[in-house]
Amino acid sequence: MDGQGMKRRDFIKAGLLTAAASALGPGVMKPVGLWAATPSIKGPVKVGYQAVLSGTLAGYGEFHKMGAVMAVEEINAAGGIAGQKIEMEIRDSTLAAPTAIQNVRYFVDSWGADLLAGVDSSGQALAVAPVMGQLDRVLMVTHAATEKLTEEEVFKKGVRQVFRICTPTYQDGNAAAFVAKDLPAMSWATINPKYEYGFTTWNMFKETLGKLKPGVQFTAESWAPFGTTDFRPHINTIMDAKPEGLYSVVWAGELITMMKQAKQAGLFEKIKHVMLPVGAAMDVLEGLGAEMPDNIWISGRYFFLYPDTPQNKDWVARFKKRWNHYPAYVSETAYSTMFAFKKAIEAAGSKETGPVIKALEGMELDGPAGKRVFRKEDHQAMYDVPWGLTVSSPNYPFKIMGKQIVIPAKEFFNRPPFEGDASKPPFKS
Amino acid sequence: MTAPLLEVRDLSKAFGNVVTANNLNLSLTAGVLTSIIGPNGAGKSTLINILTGFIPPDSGRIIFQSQDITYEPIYRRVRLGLCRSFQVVNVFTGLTLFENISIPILAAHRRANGLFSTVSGEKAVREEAHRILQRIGLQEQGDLPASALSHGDQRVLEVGIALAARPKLLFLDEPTAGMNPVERIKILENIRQLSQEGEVTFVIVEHDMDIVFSLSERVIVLHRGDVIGDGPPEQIKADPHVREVYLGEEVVA
Amino acid sequence: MNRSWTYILAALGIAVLIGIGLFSSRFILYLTMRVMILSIFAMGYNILFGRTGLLSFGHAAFYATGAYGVALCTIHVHSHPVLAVVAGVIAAAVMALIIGFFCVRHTEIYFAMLTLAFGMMVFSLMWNVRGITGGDDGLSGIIRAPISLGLISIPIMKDSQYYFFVLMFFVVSVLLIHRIGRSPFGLVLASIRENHVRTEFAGLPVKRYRLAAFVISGAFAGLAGGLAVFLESNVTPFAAHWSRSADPVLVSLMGGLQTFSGPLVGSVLFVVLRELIERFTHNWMLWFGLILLAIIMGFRGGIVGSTAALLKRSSEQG
Amino acid sequence: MVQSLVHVCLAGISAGMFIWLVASGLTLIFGVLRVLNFAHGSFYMLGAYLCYTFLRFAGVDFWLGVLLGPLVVCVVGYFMERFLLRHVYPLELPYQLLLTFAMVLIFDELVKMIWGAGSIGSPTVPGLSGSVSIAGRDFPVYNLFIIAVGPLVALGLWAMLEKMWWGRIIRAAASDREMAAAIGVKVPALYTGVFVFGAWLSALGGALAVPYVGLLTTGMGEAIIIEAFVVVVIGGLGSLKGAFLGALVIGLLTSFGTRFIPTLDMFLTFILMAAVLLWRPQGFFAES
Repeated sequence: MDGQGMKRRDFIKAGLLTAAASALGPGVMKPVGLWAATPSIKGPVKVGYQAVLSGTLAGYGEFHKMGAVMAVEEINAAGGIAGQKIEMEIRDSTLAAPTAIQNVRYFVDSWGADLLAGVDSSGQALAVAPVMGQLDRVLMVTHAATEKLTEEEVFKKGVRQVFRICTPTYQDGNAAAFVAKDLPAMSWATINPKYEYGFTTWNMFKETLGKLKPGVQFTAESWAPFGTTDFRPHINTIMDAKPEGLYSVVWAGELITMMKQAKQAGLFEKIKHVMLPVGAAMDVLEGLGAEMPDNIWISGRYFFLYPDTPQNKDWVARFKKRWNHYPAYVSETAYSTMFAFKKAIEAAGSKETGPVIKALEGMELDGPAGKRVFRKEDHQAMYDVPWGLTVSSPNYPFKIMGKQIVIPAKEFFNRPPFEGDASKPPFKS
Repeated sequence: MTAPLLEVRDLSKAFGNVVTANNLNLSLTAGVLTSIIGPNGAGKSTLINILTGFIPPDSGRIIFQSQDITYEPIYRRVRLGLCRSFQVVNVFTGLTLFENISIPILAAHRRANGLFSTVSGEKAVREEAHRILQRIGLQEQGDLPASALSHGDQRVLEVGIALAARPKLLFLDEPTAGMNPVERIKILENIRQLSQEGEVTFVIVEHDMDIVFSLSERVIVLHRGDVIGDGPPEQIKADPHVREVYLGEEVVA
Repeated sequence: MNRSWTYILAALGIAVLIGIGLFSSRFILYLTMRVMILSIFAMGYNILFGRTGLLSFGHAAFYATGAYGVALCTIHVHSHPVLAVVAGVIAAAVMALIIGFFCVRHTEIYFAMLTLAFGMMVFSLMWNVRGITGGDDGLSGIIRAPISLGLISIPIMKDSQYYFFVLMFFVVSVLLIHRIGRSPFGLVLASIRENHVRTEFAGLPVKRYRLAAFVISGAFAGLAGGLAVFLESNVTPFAAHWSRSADPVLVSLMGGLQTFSGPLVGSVLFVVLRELIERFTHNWMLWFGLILLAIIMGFRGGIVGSTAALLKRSSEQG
Repeated sequence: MVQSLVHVCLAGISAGMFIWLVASGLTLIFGVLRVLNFAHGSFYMLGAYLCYTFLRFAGVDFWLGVLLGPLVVCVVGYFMERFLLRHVYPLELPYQLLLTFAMVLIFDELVKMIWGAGSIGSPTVPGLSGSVSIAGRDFPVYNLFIIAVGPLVALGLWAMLEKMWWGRIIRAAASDREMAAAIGVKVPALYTGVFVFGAWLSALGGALAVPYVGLLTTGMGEAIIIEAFVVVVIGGLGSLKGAFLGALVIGLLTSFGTRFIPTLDMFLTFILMAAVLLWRPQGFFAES
């Protein structure tokens, strides 16, 4: 339970493992691959990671940490990146933009980071992006979802240093619309966060669903400010409007609260189709436990039961063993980030920013979440995350994603040049 | 000497059922050292508070030097020359004596708004502050904080601050309360002298009848918001009505 | 302190700051800029807090107004940085004038609560007027254009260049605030803190002086916010949140309320301590809280005040 | 429409009564000690976490948890007053605020270290977990319970302050502490007592919040403290009656605001707060 103590111990353990590996000598751990021929990487690969570790969302930071630490341990135990160990430092990003900026500046200018990762809030991601251009280091965003980051900062303004490994708002807005078009609901309402994330996703959902299913109506909107603990007034607004479907990207603790209060008000008996784009987050599923109703549409940036591959199953098992937890989506994105760095550096034969960017652009990465491709134009990782219906399972003390629908990322991710209708789904081809 | 310095017309003030000024009519003449007396709760302090703008009256008019000041804010009355001291010590304890005195002088010279000039650069203000400190006998302590003074000296300073505002009419609310005899003599001597110089007209609220009758040229007696006596000290001493409600109880000796 | 010593210390301080600007690493530059910006905020704030004795919980509103002023001016009007900073300061001062007009009617806790309420209104406004402020995403990518002075133009794009831009405003602010402290106006503010009734009876309109102090401190807050926008190249509504208003309070109290250099020292402590604590623990709030406690319980006059008292005592004994 | 109005009202009243639980302790402490306690939200948070812990790990009944959790917080409150706060009473207002602010940081971090950073979904209360249909829409029984508890606490406080001898002492000390000391009241002990009692009220609010909010998070204290400040201010800084009505007004305002003028949300609350401070600083409901 003590986050700090846990972390320190783990680093010691990781150190012992790698020490043991190197003690076996070069005869056993023989370097292979591209980097063996060109050992142009000097010194350890230093990764600066920041996530929110204080305040109401601190739990997300812990999940980030688990994934990142585990990846570092595994990579170092297996010989590191191009023979060099990863060194990682984690800092509290809070939710304030100036803190995020100070962190990246500290990582690069003081600590000497080669690569950066993390960032939870969209505001922070947008604030940090221009700084990354100035500092000239690669930043892999593992949680912030705003499409503006990749569409505007990377694609339009040309901040090539920024990449994103998690799904953006397309998953929450566009993909939800693809699922909703096949549901028998003709009127939709929302309780969404009263900030950009809430506004954009709802607009995206409305726009895309409107195109996919002409005649569908959007009857009510209720905007919940950040930090809402009492959703009853919002629930009243929605129930007064009597929609057939409810859409909500309220997330984390607030989603737990909202679901409980909606259940008390009998909302799920009146509204049959409920879509929660970030409902498949582990903190939400575990926090709600049996109180999560069945047959709610949920999704996320990754769900630990998808894809049904040996690689994913093995990882989830290792993760469970290591942390006594199922991996949250930020754990997966943090974990895969380290492997993306590894693959890119080894391909580039360098940890310099320029070559690493080149290597990352268009790179394929196999991770627990399946195959990702970093789209060259906007540096957005393309990968599939399912939408599914909640269902009880004897194997888990919480509801899981039952019936799953996978909409391929290329069908609903906005496309370059991110202008006009042609850039938005549905696409002809 | 034609128009009175201060004129009060039909002034009324009540707090709930307690009437502290009941259709008061008064006029104060320049140069006449006046005392206001009355038993506790007679409305002396309230009257000063109303006249100096601390409390608004319920009705009535206050005319100072032919100018209606009934609804003027405090600072503007002070600038016109209507000033007061307080019953309890009311100085700037954290500031030096020199600064204490400088503040009303800066106000009087209209030099208090300077953002980028320095206080020490205001030569005229500095000189005047030193003159007043000398006058009240505290020039030696000019650079000490007021909190370092004895209680009596703080009262003296209080009067000094009031004087520094260049008043034409100065209300002193129990100026000698809490002073030892030496300090008392010093302050009274000061008042007498200043009054004789004629620049400041004093109105004193006092309990000590020795002071009242030895110092003042005119005595006003208040009782429950009414003026029940007004005249030279001898006349007041002799007034049977005043003796009955007031003097009878206290100045038997 | 002796006057010549003050000059020597000030000269030394400026020399050190110039030295940092010329020779130190980019991160030290950045931190020093943060310290200077926070100092401007806190020293300006202290005109109201330490000097006039009014505890405001809403100064983040002016910080943010200055910040948005600079950002909007750069984006929509003209990218000249000096012009933008001036626009930001004016915007903050006007905002302070409007809010101050209502707030100076009260003192103490009522004043504090009133400023809190108005500050949060501004926060809410900035959050909700998305078309102008960009909502919670804020405005980002604000570019530092070169300062054009007719024929020549001075670039401030790099941190090492922008540093001197900040340093210039910092030195000017310190001088101005120092000067205000010794001015008749400053003395009147101190007299209001000591005894506002007496001040009124000294012939001075207390509320008007309070309002003036409020506006001046608000303008400095706006300057700080504006400089921060160029440093971070973005602004979000969180800049107006009440928790940001707590920063200058903490800084002033840490350094020492009634001393001129208190907020300066407090700013250094605030930024450097936080940075150092974060290097060895993720539980920085715990340590920061404990240090605050130690300062309140052990150094009641703030670091500067207590040290000065200590020096004085030891010199008297010695 | 009737259904809608009824439920908007109900939501507002239960929210108001809920805030009242927290604001009552804050008001009491301010009224007597003249200290605005930022850490009051931390007591609320501690009350919630402790109650949850008793429920979850000691396996006690919810009601026992509601009893025990706040009692532990009383001990915390005792130490805070006795060894920290007492030393800053002679200092100015900002120092008191700063001290309680420092405590907020410390408590937040301690909670994170003890219970972990993640938010915890809380269990339901047996017996009060269902809903009843009011005007054709379900309303949780637990909220009805909160609506009942609010006035009960108010009544208890009123009885204590008006009818009991030590209540009268508290009132005497609130109006004039020198006078109280002069007539032989042990003011320091009284202060400790009031502070501990205020802490208990806040922790009780926290314990009852466990099923009400349905979630425990570090930082839950900050979310509620500003709202409680607003209530205390609207009530007239130190008036319990005012705070009670103020809480009701804020609850209803938020509920109606969300339903009918959603763009304004917290803007409304702070406008009301400023208006009260400007025109009726003695409190919205004070007889002038």
